[in-house]
Amino acid sequence: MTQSQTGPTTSELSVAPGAPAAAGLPAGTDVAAVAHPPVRHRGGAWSNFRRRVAKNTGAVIALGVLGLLVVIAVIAPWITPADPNQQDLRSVLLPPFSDGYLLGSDQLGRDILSRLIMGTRVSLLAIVLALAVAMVIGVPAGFLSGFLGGRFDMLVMRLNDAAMSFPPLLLAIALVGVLGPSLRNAMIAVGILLAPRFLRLVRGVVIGLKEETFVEASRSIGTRTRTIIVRHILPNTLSPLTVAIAVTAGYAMLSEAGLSFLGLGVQPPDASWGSMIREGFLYVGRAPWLGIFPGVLIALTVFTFVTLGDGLRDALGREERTES
Amino acid sequence: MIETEPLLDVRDLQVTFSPRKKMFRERVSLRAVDGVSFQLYPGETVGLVGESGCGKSTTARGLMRLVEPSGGSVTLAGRELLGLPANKMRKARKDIQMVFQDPYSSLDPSMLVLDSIAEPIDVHLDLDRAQTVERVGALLQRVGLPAEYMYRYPHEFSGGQRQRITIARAIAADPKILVLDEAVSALDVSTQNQVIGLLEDLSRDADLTYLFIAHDLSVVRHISDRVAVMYLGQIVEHGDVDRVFDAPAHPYTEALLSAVPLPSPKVQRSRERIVLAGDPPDPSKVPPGCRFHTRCKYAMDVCRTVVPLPTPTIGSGEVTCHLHTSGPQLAGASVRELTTPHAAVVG
Amino acid sequence: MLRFLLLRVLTTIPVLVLVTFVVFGLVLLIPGDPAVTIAGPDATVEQVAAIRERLGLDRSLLVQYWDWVTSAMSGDLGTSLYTSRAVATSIGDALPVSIALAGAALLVSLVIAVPTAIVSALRRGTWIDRVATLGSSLGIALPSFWLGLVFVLVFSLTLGWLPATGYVPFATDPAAWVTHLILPALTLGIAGAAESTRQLRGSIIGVLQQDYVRTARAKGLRGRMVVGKHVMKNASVPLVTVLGLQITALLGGAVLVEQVFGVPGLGQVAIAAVTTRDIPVIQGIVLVAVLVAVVCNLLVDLVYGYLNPKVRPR
Amino acid sequence: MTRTLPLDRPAATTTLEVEDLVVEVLTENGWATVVDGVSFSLGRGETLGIVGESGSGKSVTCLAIAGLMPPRQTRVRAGTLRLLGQDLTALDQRQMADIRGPRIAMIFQEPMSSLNPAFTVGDQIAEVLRRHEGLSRKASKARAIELLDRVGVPNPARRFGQYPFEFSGGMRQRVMIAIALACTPDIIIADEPTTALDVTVQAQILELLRAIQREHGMSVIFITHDLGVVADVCDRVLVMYAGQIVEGALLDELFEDPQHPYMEGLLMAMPRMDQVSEALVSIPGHPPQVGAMPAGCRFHPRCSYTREQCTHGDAPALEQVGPTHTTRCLRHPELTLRGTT
Repeated sequence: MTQSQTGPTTSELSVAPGAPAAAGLPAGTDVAAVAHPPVRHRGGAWSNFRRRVAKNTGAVIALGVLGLLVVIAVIAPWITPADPNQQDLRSVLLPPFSDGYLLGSDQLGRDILSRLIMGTRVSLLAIVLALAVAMVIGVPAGFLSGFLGGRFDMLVMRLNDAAMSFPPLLLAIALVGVLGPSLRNAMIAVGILLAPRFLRLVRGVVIGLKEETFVEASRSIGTRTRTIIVRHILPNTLSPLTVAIAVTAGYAMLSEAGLSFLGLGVQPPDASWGSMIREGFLYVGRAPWLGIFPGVLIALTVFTFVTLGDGLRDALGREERTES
Repeated sequence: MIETEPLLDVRDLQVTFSPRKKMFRERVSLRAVDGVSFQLYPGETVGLVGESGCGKSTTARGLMRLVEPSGGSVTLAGRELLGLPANKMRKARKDIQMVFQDPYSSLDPSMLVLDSIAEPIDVHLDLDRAQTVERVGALLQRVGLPAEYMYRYPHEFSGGQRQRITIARAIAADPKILVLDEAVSALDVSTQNQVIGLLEDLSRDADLTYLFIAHDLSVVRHISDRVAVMYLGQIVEHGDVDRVFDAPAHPYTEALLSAVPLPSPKVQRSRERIVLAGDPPDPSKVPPGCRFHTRCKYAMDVCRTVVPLPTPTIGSGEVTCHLHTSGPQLAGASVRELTTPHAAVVG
Repeated sequence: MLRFLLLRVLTTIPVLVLVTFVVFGLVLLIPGDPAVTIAGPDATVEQVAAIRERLGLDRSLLVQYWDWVTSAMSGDLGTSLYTSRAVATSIGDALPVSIALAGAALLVSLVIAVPTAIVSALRRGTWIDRVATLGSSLGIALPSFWLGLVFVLVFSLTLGWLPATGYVPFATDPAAWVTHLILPALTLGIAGAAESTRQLRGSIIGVLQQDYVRTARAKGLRGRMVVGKHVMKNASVPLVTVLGLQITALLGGAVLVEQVFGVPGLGQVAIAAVTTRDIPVIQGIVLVAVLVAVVCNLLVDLVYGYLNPKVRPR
Repeated sequence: MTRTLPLDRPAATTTLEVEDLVVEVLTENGWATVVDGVSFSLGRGETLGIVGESGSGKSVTCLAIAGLMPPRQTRVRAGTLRLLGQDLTALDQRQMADIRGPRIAMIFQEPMSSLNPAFTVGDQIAEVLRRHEGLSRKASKARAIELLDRVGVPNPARRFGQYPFEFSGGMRQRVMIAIALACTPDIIIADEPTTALDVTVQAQILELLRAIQREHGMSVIFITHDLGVVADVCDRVLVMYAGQIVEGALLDELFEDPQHPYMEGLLMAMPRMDQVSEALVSIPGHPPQVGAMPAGCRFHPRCSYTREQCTHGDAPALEQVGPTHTTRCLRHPELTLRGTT
């Protein structure tokens, strides 16, 4: 009577690799357990989530690419073909595949490949910093807001509304302008900018969980609120939070690139992919490859995050309800 | 049965919802449960029936203090539950447990069946881990599932199996009362019958007392000893199940029973159908006088203004209807004895 | 509808108050003594004192805030520390440029997103859908300023079809205004298009699975009617929410694109102010940008009220 | 193997003829048959019930007849599909859309989600009239208000301009009926129209459907899993299990003298409100999943009368057991099954 229909066509179909029912049992026997063995996959919501991610080709490839980038970032100083800050004014603006400069050189004769490799480290670190700031602000606030509700929630949501009404990049620019340009300041600003995303997500998830019957059941059992939070609410926010991290990482990367492009992020001689585009921009007519390569890398990385986010979100879909 | 002390005594229970005040809007408080009283005696099953929105689920959640009642009293084995401080209330919950309607959202998807069933054991019983595991295994077997299912997660089970698991959880700390809130409504008929069979076995073996809340009257007739009928936040009639079903004293009960189609064409053709006009009641718009008068075919003038009081009915229980007090004829008899509606209106 | 509008306007007041706190509070974030920091390392004691006085830093915070808010409300946003121009004047010159750019970008993004999303959702799972989905993921991933760079390279430097940089006011030369605006608007619009396409595609797919779409088909309505009327009105609801967010994002994104194409909008003014720590200008720009965003979101909410009868008060 | 039921009325009064309807859906493991050789016919003014558990194929059968199965993920085949002599299998999507509304109308289960939340209730009725009868905006509005009045919506002129969320479940279902009734179709297919409603509202809706059918003499296909509702409204019943019709009979025959163990099981499993019952019985196990049909009789794994011969080979054929009664059970001659009295 309360079974909801999923769609116009699937309402009558329970399409799944079926388990044939047990034969030859007399009517009225209690065979629910025998006739309908549980489906064969193990694990809780989190490991179930991981299992589904593993089945999603896009997500797996994205994770692989991401892993590769992390490895490159970690071992960057040992794999650069040349010192990324080593200038050589005799060989400036060399095109790719020049001798000793696989991807060419910049206006100061520095090896672009080496700078890109070191830039991986800067760019990924920047993402981590921004995400950390965003989550430190957004997650607890969202959690409390969702869990406590009432006046506190109203206050937090008003603050959140105010934060969301700032054009994102502009606020970051203003903050960096005031704090002084540096990668750290830029990423703190970006983190503040991204915090509302986490706040809204966590708040929504927690409010949803509070409505779940299993939380009410736990209350009716007499479980302490503290225990309910630790055992029921927190574990179930984990998977949606993971999705949000993947999606938000992409935005963090774009924001970092934008700020560095404006010269408000990483400061010379260090390079992030964003600041390399800035340099490339100045020589767009003479040496377009300067800006092209870092742009491609940024686009690829963000694309990876987007794909990962999509894959994770698909894996998050509510479990299907099998007929009782 | 009436000789013994009630195990659960609900008196004049009130649950009021007051939605948050919106700017420029009147605060409308909504009395979802308005003075509900009933008793549960040890070992019996009391059915609580009514249509959606009548307040039967809110009654359950109110007496469980999952929503805070705004008035009345709930006495469990002689102890008043309303107003009990949080830590004492937590302890008191050992004796009264609940099974919910939706078997899918009743179990935490991130927890092993073992941990779900162990929750009340952890809270109320002083057992070590090995004893807990052993007890959970026994509980699973008791509800007709293999013990090794405890190491699985809810998503691996069908709705019927999940409902068995939630029943195992509910009885894990040896409660005296189970509040079953539409516990079988979401299951299809075969599974539903199996779960009802299980509940009947449990009540016999473990001496459990049930408050069985449902909208399916056929199931309620089957499982209940006594039944109470709710309309718009109040109980309009209660009594032994056979008396209420065979000789309903309240026009609403009569209409409700007559609306259930019976799976027998001959019987169905020969029955008199009473089709109530209008929609089921909206608890934010309570009519004056008798709450049912807007849809009642016997409505008299007095019904529109005066609130009726409960009267004993012939056989057992009480009915809250002017036909029995202000009308000329019924005084506790079945409303089916009324031949024509006009007879009542004359008085 | 009027009451809905009024209510909606009233609810923005606390938001605006909070915004003024944040914007004013920017000064407090300056590390060390703001006057010293702003004046720079080579400044004399007199110069620092002058700055301090001009910023009113010697008075109590509350007084400072009150002065700032009241004069801002009368349209006086102070004067630039650097150019000594009235902040309101600089913003007044730049704002229309930014709005034109953001508006054109919004147009571009809708023109791309709406048809793509519809086709993609209706042909779900086919190659058209896969291409569109891939394209929109890429569209999100491309940094707008880099895309601008590529556009300049291709359309200006290589093909010579469009001017690479600069801006011509509409009043001066409408044709030149358009040609100068095309590349920046395209650059800015593509990212927005990608986001909207994804959102709209998702909501159309969601709506297509609704029971009422089946009802519409069961009534014998033609496919065009089912999609054009029953699906689109419901699917637009989340799109409108996204548009609201996007307007804010476009105002921010415009900063980067203006920098690439040398468009003299708010972004250019902001960058100049940030590099010189011209606090009154920064404050002014942020305040104005927020105001624009808030007004746009108000309009969006009115559209929302039209699309979703439930939120509309009776 | 399959043929129309001989109880079908003479051709002149037959509204719908279905022969050997097969519906396949695309699953992860390829095409799977969800409706397998369904044949029946529907007389003018008749109410035909289709009962079965969820997943038995009863809704899909009707959606397929109305041409509402999504083309890319499903395949529909039929030996015959004839509406008042017109061959529906020959029609394309566009022509089928012309049929839906004036010839075949549908009422669905969920009154809460079956109406579009973004348009007024009146507009959703009037648009059918504009589409099929070419009425003007004004004329269609007047007619829609009449329809609202006919289906018992109080204050129809005011309610015309309201949105679905301002209606109760029962009132929305009345609106759905008004939509279905708008072009006075030959057939109304009602797919569990009262399942989501309270019993008193269910009684109202059933009453309304009965009255409308009497008024216009239209044929009704009534899909439900509630045998009480079947007993209340149907003239003739088809019982579906695992995509096949397993029994077909006139209403009283079916309840008093079921010829298929599945029907017996369904009847025995219903708790009776008018009787004091002892233990409740239930059909053990679960219906087979799509794509995993058991060999032999599809019901054999759950049947208490299963013999060796039931467990292999093709599914048994639908056999005639009386002038108006068919069953798909190999053992029907030897079995005496219990019905209700």
